[in-house]
Amino acid sequence: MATRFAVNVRPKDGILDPQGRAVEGSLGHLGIEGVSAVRVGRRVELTVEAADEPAARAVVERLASELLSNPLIEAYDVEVLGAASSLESSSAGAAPPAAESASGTPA
Amino acid sequence: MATRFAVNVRPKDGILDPQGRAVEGSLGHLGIEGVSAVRVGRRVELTVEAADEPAARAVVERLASELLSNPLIEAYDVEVLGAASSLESSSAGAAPPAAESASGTPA
Amino acid sequence: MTLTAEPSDAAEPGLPDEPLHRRLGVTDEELAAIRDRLGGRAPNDLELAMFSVMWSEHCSYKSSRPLLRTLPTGSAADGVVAGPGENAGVIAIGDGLAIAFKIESHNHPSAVEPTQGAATGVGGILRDIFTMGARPIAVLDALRFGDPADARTRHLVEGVVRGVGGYGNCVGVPTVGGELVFDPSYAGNPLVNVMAIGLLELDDLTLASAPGAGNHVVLFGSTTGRDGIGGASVLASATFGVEDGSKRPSVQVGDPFAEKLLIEASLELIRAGLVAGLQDLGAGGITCGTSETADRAGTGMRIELAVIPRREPGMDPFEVMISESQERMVAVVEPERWNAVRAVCERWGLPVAIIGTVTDDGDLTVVDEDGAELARIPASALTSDAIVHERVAAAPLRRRAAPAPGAPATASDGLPERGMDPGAVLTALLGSANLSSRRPVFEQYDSTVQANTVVGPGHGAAIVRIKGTTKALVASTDANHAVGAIDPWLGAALSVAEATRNVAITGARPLGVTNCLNYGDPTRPEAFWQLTEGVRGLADACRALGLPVTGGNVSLYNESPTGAIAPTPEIGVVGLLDDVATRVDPAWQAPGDRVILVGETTPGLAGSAYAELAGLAAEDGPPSLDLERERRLQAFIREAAARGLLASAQDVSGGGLAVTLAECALWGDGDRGLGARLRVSVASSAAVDLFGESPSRIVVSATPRHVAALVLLARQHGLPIEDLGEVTARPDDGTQARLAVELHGSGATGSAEDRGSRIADALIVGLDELRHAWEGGLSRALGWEQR
Amino acid sequence: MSVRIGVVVFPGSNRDIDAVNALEVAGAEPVVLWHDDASLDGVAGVLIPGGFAYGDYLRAGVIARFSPIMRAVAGFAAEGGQVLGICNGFQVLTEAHLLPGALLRNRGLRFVSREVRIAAERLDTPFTHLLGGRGALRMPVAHGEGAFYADEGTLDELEAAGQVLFRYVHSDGSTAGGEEDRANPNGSLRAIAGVLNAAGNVAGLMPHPETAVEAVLGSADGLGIIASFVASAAERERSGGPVEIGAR
Ligand SMILES: Nc1ncnc2c1ncn2[C@@H]1O[C@H](COP(=O)(O)OP(=O)(O)O)[C@@H](O)[C@H]1O
Ligand SMILES: [Mg+2]
Repeated sequence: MATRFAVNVRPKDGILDPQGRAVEGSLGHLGIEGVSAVRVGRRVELTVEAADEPAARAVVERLASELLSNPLIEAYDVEVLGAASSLESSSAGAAPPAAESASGTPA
Repeated sequence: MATRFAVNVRPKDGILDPQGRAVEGSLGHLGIEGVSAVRVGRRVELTVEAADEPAARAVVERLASELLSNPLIEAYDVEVLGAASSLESSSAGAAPPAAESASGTPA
Repeated sequence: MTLTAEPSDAAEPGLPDEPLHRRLGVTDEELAAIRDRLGGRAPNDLELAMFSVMWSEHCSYKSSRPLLRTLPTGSAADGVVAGPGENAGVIAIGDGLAIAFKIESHNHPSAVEPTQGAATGVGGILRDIFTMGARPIAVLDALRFGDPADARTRHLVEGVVRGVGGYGNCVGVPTVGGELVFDPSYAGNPLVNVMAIGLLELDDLTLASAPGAGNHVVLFGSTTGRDGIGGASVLASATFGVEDGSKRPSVQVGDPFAEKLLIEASLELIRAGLVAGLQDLGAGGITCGTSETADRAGTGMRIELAVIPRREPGMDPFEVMISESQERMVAVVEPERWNAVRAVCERWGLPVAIIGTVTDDGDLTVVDEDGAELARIPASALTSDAIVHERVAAAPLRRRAAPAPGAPATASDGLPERGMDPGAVLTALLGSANLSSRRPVFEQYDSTVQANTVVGPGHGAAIVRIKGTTKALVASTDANHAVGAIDPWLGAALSVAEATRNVAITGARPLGVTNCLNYGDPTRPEAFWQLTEGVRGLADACRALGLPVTGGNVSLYNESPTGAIAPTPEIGVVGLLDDVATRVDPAWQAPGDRVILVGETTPGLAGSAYAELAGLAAEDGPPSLDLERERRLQAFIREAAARGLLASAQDVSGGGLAVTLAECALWGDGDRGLGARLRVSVASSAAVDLFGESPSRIVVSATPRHVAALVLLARQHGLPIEDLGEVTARPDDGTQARLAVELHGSGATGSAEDRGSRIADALIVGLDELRHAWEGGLSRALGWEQR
Repeated sequence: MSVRIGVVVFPGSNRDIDAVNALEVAGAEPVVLWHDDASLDGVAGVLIPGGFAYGDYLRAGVIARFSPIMRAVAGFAAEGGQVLGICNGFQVLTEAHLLPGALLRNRGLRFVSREVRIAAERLDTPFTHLLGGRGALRMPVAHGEGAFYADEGTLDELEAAGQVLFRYVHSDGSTAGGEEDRANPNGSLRAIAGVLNAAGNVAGLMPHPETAVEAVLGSADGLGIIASFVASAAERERSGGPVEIGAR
């Protein structure tokens, strides 16, 4: 069974986010108002082939905590995007709407 | 009314994603199997203060297409994360669960 | 076979209901020529697509080839080992070593997507270098944009600099120099020219040819995707139209990490003697790489389309054959070496596949899985026998005035007329977008990796030592567009003179010239005349200075709805210092040293930075150039350096003598700054003497005991020489050092009394003011945060 | 016989060239260690050079951390072997948890390549004992992710434990300020340019001492660091175990 996941990684609270600050700084030039608290992180989408969803999720959690995020400075959450045939997903462009989402912070 | 959004930006179909490729290449070292079609993008979370949700969404769409993504090589979608008091959201660490999600590709 | 997906849904210049060839940018005349080369047969769609990229201006040089034949290309006596036509020029430098160097443009891709356009430009030129068997050791980037206050320009500058840095930094080749120039003519069409230099052992010299029928054709590096389909034909050969914003061809994305692996794998293959020929894939993709190597060797190739590793499913044959996916190489491999080749590529984690065979029939043949022929074209028809167009050249009826945007037209000696303080003019020039320090840009480039950089960006020509020897390479890029807009012959000749002079003032001997000719639409007679004149200027200057042109690149159609760019012959020069310890620095070294001007100041302010700032008289022209005098000047400076007579040397260029003196002062004593007390004799006007940019002049400094020898040496070379005064110590009272230049002579006071009274008779300015202007000028112009 | 020092090469390493040169200048014999090998080939010390291991994709140093060679390096470090990480090598060591803290995007968000000055906080470590003083050392930086970060508590602990090895300084030797100070090129907290592990045998720094080892390259100030490292690795090899250098 192939499932497509997204891992959202963001700077932890209290960690300065210069990219977010840069976005906020350029809002003026664009004439945009009312935007605040911009945080820039990463989003990694991937397809996992596993026996069942819990098994797939375990793989994603491991990847997210060991590779995709640095627990010292980043927090992450995992979204299930839905079932995916691996072939289809390899050219997945726009993500299917989020089907489910769960937050997690690495231990 | 303050709403928190997320903008997910990813490499367009067919556009080389060197990061995704590098992650796939490293999975062997981690002893992880069954993961494929890794695409690495950005996720920008932000709070928008506007009269109503459509107005807020319009702001986010503009930001996403003009500043946060490069329409030549990237696609994006916008997620509504929920209502946010600007104060609260400014220290938002883990995202609230996705309340709604919609896809969009820049014109 | 049909073209189901359009080569780029956008890229076709014509309307959708036009015949395919026109939509691919192939004219009716060219189609007839294609039939000729196919023995009267019409090309099928795949063949037409292959011709369309290979007969693009970018790949075929169809407008410029006859002109380029007039350039002096040197001989073995000049050390030239490989000249134009190879991926890069190669010149021997002794000790069994040689350098490979070349400059190339990526203008149009950078206009569309600045970061990726510039990045892939760096990637492309690096591949040209290591394909020859050379390890890339230096990059220089010559960049030109429109008004820095313009939001679009700022976006382009930001992106291009990020692209150059992002790629060069990651592959680990230091970016040691370049140029950054703003001029309104580049507003719709920025120029991104990148030069790379590599070092090789002569034994490793590898040519891009495909000898030996029966050998494998091997593709390694990245997989092939749909990116950059039609890039060559579309981007490099079509003038930018207004509607291009919506009709964009696919953008190529660079992967510097893959390039780094490609460098290491390629050099390993070459050193182990595993490849019979090697070619990088750039514009024209697999079609170009295979047809060029086959044609050079007089062989043919049979390519099996189905085995080419792809990034995406469902690609059409033409997409595979003309894709410009980056970071790929084609190697010709003897069958018994295949296993070793595969092992090297796999060790570096690079996909590798045999995609075909070298044949002896002279044709490039493409077959599908079942062996059915999809295309068969004589390799020469795609390359050496591609069409050549005889374009029409016509000089404009009226000579253009120098572009002096927004400036009032006043007399050329406007400075004394308007009672301007020359110190204020100098401060304004040093703080201007074009003459201020480029530090905010080059600090984004790793300039020290590889541990060879003796002088990085910022202080004149770059110097890179050759490890294990006492030698060093000296490199500079220059182009004088402002004079070129008025007189394209002169602009090109001045560019060569300045680039070589920048190298010579370090004491180095220039070895050879590479060039990137950036011009407008060659089907426009005036633009083609500019190109013709530019090539003539390049050839004349190189002949006069005794230098071979070993390679280069032509970029035409640099036009936008707002007009054509100023003709921009970007010149790259590499020189050799036999002993790096003898190099001469531009900075003043010690108080008490004499400051000496060598060379003659001649009138003409058109095309100068001063004219742009202060305006100029309508009748004023650019300064003249005497190539024979330039040759003598460079011989003089090399001899003075070799005899150890010089404490410093800096040439007079943008901003004139005053700016040169300010640079020597600011960089003095390890950038702490040294002042000077000087007297300059003014012949006709203070503006000409202080800010004129007449060429063939150098400011040197020397300890007093070497002055007599320098004077004698200058006389022997038939050069005027003037002792201007001395470098001064920093005041002990903690006040700032000053640059003080007193003006004397007939021109200093003028003929009319009332005029004389208004003439500032001295330029006196503190180095702190100058440094503030110079250091912050670029950030202010671009609206960057200063740090 | 000169001491053999390993230089780890990941796909994408590029200052391995500089590291090899510096080790030769310092009289050592550089031994290239390939990322995919699990053996250190009996070297006396390990240098992890700069560059963009695995393209620095995702986060600088993170993918490299999982290479087979890094298991061997961790084992070597656990036995007290000297490991020096420079620039990307420093990032790899923090990702591998062999050094404390993390290296964030430069606060200015731009890659920074320029000459900086650093000063050693301690002269009694395997990486600094031959420096002979705490004066400012000139050497280049060239990185995009070099802002040293740890939470305030950790920073206090590092300082108290003497684990802050180098700080960015002005030309007069005074410590650089925060991100607004040009002397601190990346906005590192407390101007920290390099740190030591608790045991004192693993060090990392962002600037490039290995590129500043010959006067012709503009500065030879980095040689003291490289030479200290080489000498202490040789000493450890000779004595067959961990060495105490100087006294705390
Ligand atoms: N885009 C750039 N990239 C790197 N270095 C640059 C760039 N632009 C200018 N420089 C460097 O800044 C210095 C000043 O440039 P320029 O005025 O063109 O030099 P010169 O007067 O010596 O020809 C030179 O050392 C040059 O190499
Ligand atoms: Mg110049």
